[in-house]
Amino acid sequence: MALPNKPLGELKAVRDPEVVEMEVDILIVGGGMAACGTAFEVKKWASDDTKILLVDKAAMERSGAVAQGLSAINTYIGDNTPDDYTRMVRNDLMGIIREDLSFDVGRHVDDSVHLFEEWGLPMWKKSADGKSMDGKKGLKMGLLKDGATPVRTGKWQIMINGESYKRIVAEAAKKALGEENILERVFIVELLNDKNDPSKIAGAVGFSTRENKVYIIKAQTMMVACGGAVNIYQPRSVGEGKGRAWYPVWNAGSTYTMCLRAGAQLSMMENRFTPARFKDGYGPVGAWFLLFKAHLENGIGENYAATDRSKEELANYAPYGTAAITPTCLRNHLMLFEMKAGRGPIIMKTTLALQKLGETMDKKELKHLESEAWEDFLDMTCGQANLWCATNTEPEKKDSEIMPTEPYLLGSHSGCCGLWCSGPDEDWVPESYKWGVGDKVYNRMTTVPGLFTAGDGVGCSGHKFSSGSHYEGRVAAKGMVQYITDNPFKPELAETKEELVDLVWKPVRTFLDNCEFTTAQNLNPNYCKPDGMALRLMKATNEYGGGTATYYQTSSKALEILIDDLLKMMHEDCEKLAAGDLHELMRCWEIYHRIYTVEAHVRHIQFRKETRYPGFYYQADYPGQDDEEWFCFVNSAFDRKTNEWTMIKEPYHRIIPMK
Amino acid sequence: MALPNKPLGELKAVRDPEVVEMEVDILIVGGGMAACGTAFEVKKWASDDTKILLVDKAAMERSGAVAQGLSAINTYIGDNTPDDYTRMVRNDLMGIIREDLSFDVGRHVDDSVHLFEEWGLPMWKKSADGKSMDGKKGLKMGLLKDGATPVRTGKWQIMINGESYKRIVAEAAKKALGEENILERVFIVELLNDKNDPSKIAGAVGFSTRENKVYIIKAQTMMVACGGAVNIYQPRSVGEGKGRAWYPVWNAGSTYTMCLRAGAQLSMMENRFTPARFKDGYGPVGAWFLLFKAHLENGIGENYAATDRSKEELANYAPYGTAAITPTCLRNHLMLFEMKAGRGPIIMKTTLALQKLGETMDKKELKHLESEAWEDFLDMTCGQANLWCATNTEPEKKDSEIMPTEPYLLGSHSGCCGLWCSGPDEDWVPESYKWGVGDKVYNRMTTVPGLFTAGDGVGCSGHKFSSGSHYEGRVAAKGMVQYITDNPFKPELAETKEELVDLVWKPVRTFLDNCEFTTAQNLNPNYCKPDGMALRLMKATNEYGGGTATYYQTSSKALEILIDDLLKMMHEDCEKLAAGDLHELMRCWEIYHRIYTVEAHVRHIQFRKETRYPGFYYQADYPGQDDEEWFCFVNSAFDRKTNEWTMIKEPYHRIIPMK
Amino acid sequence: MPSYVIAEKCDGCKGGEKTACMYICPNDLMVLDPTAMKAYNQEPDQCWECFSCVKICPSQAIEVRGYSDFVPMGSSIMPMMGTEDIMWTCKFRNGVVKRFKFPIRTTSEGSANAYDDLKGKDLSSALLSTEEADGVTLARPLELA
Amino acid sequence: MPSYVIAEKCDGCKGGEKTACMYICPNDLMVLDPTAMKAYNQEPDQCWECFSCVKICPSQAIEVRGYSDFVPMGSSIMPMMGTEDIMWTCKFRNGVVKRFKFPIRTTSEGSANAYDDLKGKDLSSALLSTEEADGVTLARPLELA
Ligand SMILES: Cc1cc2c(cc1C)N(S(=O)(=O)O)[C@@H]1C(=O)NC(=O)N=C1N2C[C@H](O)[C@H](O)[C@H](O)COP(=O)(O)OP(=O)(O)OC[C@H]1O[C@@H](n2cnc3c(N)ncnc32)[C@H](O)[C@@H]1O
Ligand SMILES: Cc1cc2c(cc1C)N(S(=O)(=O)O)[C@@H]1C(=O)NC(=O)N=C1N2C[C@H](O)[C@H](O)[C@H](O)COP(=O)(O)OP(=O)(O)OC[C@H]1O[C@@H](n2cnc3c(N)ncnc32)[C@H](O)[C@@H]1O
Ligand SMILES: Nc1ncnc2c1ncn2[C@@H]1O[C@H](COP(=O)(O)O)[C@@H](O)[C@H]1O
Ligand SMILES: Nc1ncnc2c1ncn2[C@@H]1O[C@H](COP(=O)(O)O)[C@@H](O)[C@H]1O
Ligand SMILES: Nc1ncnc2c1ncn2[C@@H]1O[C@H](COP(=O)(O)O)[C@@H](O)[C@H]1O
Ligand code: SF4
Ligand code: SF4
Ligand code: SF4
Ligand code: SF4
Ligand code: NA
Repeated sequence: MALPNKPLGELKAVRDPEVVEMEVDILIVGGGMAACGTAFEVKKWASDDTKILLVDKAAMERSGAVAQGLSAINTYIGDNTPDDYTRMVRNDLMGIIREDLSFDVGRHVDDSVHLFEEWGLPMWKKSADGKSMDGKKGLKMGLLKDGATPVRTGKWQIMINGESYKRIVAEAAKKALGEENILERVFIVELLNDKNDPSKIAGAVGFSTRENKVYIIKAQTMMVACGGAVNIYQPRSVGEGKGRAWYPVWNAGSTYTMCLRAGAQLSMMENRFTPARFKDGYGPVGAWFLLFKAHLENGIGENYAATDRSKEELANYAPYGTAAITPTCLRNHLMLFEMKAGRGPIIMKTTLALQKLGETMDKKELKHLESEAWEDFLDMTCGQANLWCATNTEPEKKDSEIMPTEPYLLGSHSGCCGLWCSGPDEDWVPESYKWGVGDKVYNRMTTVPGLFTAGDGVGCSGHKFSSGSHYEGRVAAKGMVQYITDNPFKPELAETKEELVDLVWKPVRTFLDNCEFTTAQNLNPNYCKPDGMALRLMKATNEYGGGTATYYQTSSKALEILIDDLLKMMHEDCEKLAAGDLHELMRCWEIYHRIYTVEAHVRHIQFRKETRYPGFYYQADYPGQDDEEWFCFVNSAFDRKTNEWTMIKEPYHRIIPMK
Repeated sequence: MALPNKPLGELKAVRDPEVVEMEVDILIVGGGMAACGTAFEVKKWASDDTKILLVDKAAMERSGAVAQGLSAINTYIGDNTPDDYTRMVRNDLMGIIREDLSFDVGRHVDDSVHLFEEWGLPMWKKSADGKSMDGKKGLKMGLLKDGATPVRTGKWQIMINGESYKRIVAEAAKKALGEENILERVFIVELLNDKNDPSKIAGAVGFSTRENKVYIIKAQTMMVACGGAVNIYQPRSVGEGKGRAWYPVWNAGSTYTMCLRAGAQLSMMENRFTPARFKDGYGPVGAWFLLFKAHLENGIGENYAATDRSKEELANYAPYGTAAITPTCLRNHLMLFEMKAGRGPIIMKTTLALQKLGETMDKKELKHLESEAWEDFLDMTCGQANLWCATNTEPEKKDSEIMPTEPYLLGSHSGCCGLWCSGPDEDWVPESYKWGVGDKVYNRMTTVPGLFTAGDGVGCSGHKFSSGSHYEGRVAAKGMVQYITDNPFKPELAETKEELVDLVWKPVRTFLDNCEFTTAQNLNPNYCKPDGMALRLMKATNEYGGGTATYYQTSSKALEILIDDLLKMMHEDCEKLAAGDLHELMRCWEIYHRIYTVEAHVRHIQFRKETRYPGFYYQADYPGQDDEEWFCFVNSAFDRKTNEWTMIKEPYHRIIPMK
Repeated sequence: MPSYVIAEKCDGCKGGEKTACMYICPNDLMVLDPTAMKAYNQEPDQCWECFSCVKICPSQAIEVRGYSDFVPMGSSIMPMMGTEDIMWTCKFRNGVVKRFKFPIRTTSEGSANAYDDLKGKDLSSALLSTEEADGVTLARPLELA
Repeated sequence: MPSYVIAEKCDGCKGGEKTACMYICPNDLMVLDPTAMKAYNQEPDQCWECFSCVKICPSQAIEVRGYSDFVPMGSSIMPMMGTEDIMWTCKFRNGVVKRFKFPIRTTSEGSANAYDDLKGKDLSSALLSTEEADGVTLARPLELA
């Protein structure tokens, strides 16, 4: 249900918005891969009279990380075992994951992949003679569900023609939930606890980016899956190009901040994902490493990863560093070592890779190979394809530079920050990993009763990717229905309608109260605009929080300045954020969400006195891993009444044996 | 003669500008410290019928580096000798300077300082009992010229109350030259050679930033002193704050680019100045080190410069590193060493310094001390004072962070890039250091007959500062009069009026031809705006040219990419620069000037196969100094007809013995 | 590589209640100037170059140009959406042109099976609705640590 | 810390031929909106916070606020120019106020001696005009290498 589309620059924010009060049983916040899973699954379990609402800040057809498509599904178990999947995730994340959550993804994820194929997502297949067939031609090999063989890149990834991946998944989600139960272009600002039992979730407040309207929504239970956090560290392009991040710029840490402020515990927020990507265009590297078998060279032409010095360095991080597949962070670490020594730039030898693959191919196959190389980007990082065009780069003729990006916070890709969530209700899941209400267990419920999350929201269990996120949304749907079935209640809010409008609308009123004081609306001593605050945050993190400025190194002293000084003042100055229109109001709330998310991140780094992820970040005062002290989770909680943070060590339980 | 002041945003650029053709004998381009020296001096030597014109892109009263004032005159010889001054400059610049030029500054500079005082610049004095008196109270001690004692900070610097420094110097300059001989708000774009003898200078072309007017100015001789180059490397603040650089953002390398393109040789363009400054506010540190005797600590509270590891490191750069005063670049080098090791941030212990000074002071003296600390910034870097206020920093109570800035190119402060110029006509000056026409020698003439420069324009002789720049402008004035007296000729231009207008006005026409194609004037595939190009340049230099992104490290491979690839494409794309108004037209030409200046800089670094200035930049493939091969100047020339660069090794001649 | 709107081609989606580009942009960047009845990108430095607006515009009025701070000029990539395939035209700075066609969907638009009639049975089990319907047996760790 | 213009105070320099702020800005940032007859800073991210415009404005209509990307809010510094001195008022974020007064000039404006009547004599010498008039002897290196 898209709302009336009125131009923002024209439809200024007015002082007093319309207020819409709603009450539902189940609220779904977000419309990405995870939320689409929830939307698809929820009515299968809910009674017919259950009121369900999904709100997305954008249009589900193209919202979230998959807006431009994807060229692979990175998690498909197929002939592998969930056990091995869990081992892979564990090693990639330097030993510390919630094995229950990963195993749970592993045992369910293929069901979502099979649905995607049924809905129309083209999946590559192996022909009888072992050749790759694209998703259209491959159809004649039958469906994956029926035993057709996917085209594997690595052990876990399968190739797709995924330009319309999100459109397809959203179509099924919208149909299943019903358009009438969906509000697009509504941005949720804050989650609300129950008046009578403040430990419980009871509602959310937000506004429309199309109309001067505040939404106050009461709900018994809620799934919040607003993705990860991007544009929190200064990107390598700081002009127009700062819109070009690898992960979607529009995901602003809403998941983490909103759940945290509602009382939920975050976990492993010290983890970040600082992926190696094609420089500037941010094209993913997976297909190039795994499908095209390309290797990297440093600036003096060495295959540096194969040198003794690199091997010796990896040995310092055994057992992780010496595993068959080098963890993602350590791959970065080796790369950074070269760069710091002045042996950059790091070059992806696309030429050699394609040449080698081409040796056994005829002309038509070669043409197809070229097309695959382009599709990898055109299906998910169009801008990289244009950068190739702009620099006259035909990958078979000219190599490309690779570089670690600015850090992102996410829980579904190769990072694992997020909410501390219950695992499934199984006997093999340790007690401290599962909870609910009373003796009931609700899978993917956060530590706040009734508040669920999925995808990038669930911590300690990376490598779920698009398919795993969809699964998690689905299982959370079932959990929510269980929760309201077991614990029905009438949600009430502690805040009055006026208080909530005052909260949401404050930046608009600050603007209107002051904008006439100066002759230029962006230059005013009485308020700050969100774009300036966004740059202020990114400068602070870049310089003190282990951004690219320092090759990802931070220190106790730098963290102290960042947290006690810079972030503190940012929080204070956020009181003076100003919004002249509804789009800018969204930007105000996004930067507010980003600041809390960043604070959680750097407080976790500060608390964990080791460097668990060399290559993702370095804590100069505590280099290397300290398994004695820190082989555990770090959780954090925040009290929005007192503004106090609590840091918690959570013990680790091994479920799947080492191999 | 200020021009009619019409608002730019309103007065759009039109397709066909008015053309003003002028012919003068002597043209002065720029209106800063050096040009003010020229303007003051030139009529003292020129015959009364000599036509002289000065053009400044801004208003002389506040144009150039001294717009907001200065709090010290960094070069005043007083009781010292020019010989020792030359030694100081030589050691600070790692051994390689034009000793003739430095000695020449040393023997003349005080005359300019004495004029400044006569004109009204307040100079601090020592009272009879050795106390500091500010420039008003100090008046009763008499004038420096008459033997009064200045307040020295270091050996060479004297304290002033310099808020109106530039206004005072410009007042004398304007009076001496006559307002009718001055065009303000005219930006010079390109210098022109003589039609009949293309080795000579013969004119310049520019435009008004106030009216749609192109200026074509013929001249027999010319002094170009448009300052150094700023905003060529990405600054540490990339949002609004990129306007806050230490050196003046409006100096765009016009001096270097215009003279280079007219055929003049540049020298020591590999040198850059990467000063340590108060972080973000860019407050200078000189007074804090020399007057207040503050020291630095690293992030773990060590006076790192006093550690054995620092001393050992300095010993690697003997004799420069082991001199009594550590060269500026090596002071940075030690600081960077701490930062890279994660022992940042570097803290200036203002608290301890003021406390110590305060130990022997009464209340009034203490109040005065505080006031001095603030004046240092309020007189030349106001924004730093505001940053103190914004962060509640009272320097006696709270320390401040120090950090090396982005690199600047300049020849008058603690850097020494610039034009290769003739020295004075003295028997102690080696033959290869002095030239003119025939057997005449014209001091500060470039290698192009008739083309002079001064201040930031003169290479190989840093540490001239404001006073030395003024002197150089004066001596160039005399040189120009000598030149036209000895070699009178009638300048003719090879280019037609139309060709010159086409050149200057191209960005306007590109804009008008294409701007209606899209719905937003800054988003157009057919042209680029200068602000985007400026960021493109700064990203390229930052990442490949030894900017802050890499702790100032570059490598042969990175330079190759920067020069052969990125800069080449920038030159090509500059053909599509577009300007919608006159202000933007200036920005187009500024970025054009910056790109050539940067190209010279990085080509010099590439050519010089050593790291002459650790702490300013590092060439990873050639660490440390190689005095065998590289104890020489590097010069470069460019041919604007063929677009070819030539790199030249120029032998070093010692004049002043080592001590 | 922010999106730009070609003035002549944009008809403001014929003045309809919603314009396609505003509807789709995941970052809320496209807006309509109601006087000119033409759309524009209101915040180019937040454009992810996701091409959603380009692909949806009924008038092919939207294209993208490289980010001004790192992309050399003169190239372009332009998609043409079909119901089953997407066609890309990639123009290099040096004039080389490459065309690619990729499948996007193997079923017709709107036909995704939402399993509207599927109702789960055992709310307390760990099975998803389709897994339950398929009679899937839940995996458990082969071996415990 | 770009300059901003207080709407109520700016009178566009009374509509004179030139406004003081446009006249002075070394970076050509201040412009006049002739409809409103008020000035504004057209390119805040190129403002060097040199305070030239602030100091010259006859209506005290210009102030500066910290750069949005690194300066915490709430402080200000404001100069007041006299003929001999400048007075600064520095307001801290936390409310502390400090005032400073510094001399700027020891002679009256316009009185700088341009030595209009001084004419150099020996064009071929290395002496400046005032050095020549003072009978200065040129230094040469005390010792040569
Ligand atoms: C950006 C990106 C992502 C991937 C990849 C390449 C690229 C370029 N690669 S590769 O690199 O390996 O190539 C992958 C790949 O090929 N294969 C794969 O399976 N996954 C990949 N991902 C990862 C997956 O995309 C990712 O794991 C999932 O999308 C995560 O799903 P989810 O957790 O649901 O997040 P989302 O971004 O899809 O959705 C977020 C939603 O929240 C909305 N939202 C946000 N804030 C809100 C607020 N305050 N109020 C209301 N709504 C509010 C958004 O609009 C959106 O609907
Ligand atoms: C910016 C700055 C500079 C200094 C300092 C602090 C700060 C914050 N410090 S401390 O750090 O040590 O504190 C100094 C100090 O205290 N003491 C000192 O003596 N010198 C210091 N400097 C150095 C001196 O200022 C410097 O040496 C001289 O000013 C150099 O003189 P000159 O070379 O003339 O440059 P200029 O910037 O003054 O003038 C340039 C002129 O060119 C004009 N212009 C530029 N391009 C043009 C074009 N294309 N067409 C026409 N005109 C075109 C400009 O408008 C200007 O008039
Ligand atoms: N060099 C590599 N070795 C092993 N797996 C990789 C490598 N690069 C990427 N991957 C995996 O490939 C998938 C896509 O990665 P990316 O393209 O980097 O997002 C993820 O599952 C990665 O973990
Ligand atoms: N190839 C490499 N990649 C990453 N780190 C390395 C590598 N080789 C050495 N190191 C680390 O770099 C530091 C300095 O090593 P070295 O250069 O051997 O003195 C030590 O901490 C090493 O462990
Ligand atoms: N630590 C220091 N030791 C010696 N001289 C310095 C030091 N810092 C600054 N200076 C000199 O002080 C003057 C002003 O320096 P700055 O404030 O850095 O521009 C210049 O002449 C510098 O060379
Ligand atoms: S979708 Fe296309 S035609 Fe419609 S308003 Fe946007 S640009 Fe114009
Ligand atoms: S390309 Fe994507 S992010 Fe950019 S305006 Fe279009 S829809 Fe929005
Ligand atoms: S100088 Fe002051 S009064 Fe005059 S136009 Fe500028 S801001 Fe307005
Ligand atoms: S403070 Fe300086 S740079 Fe900024 S607008 Fe005023 S005069 Fe211009
Ligand atoms: Na970017």
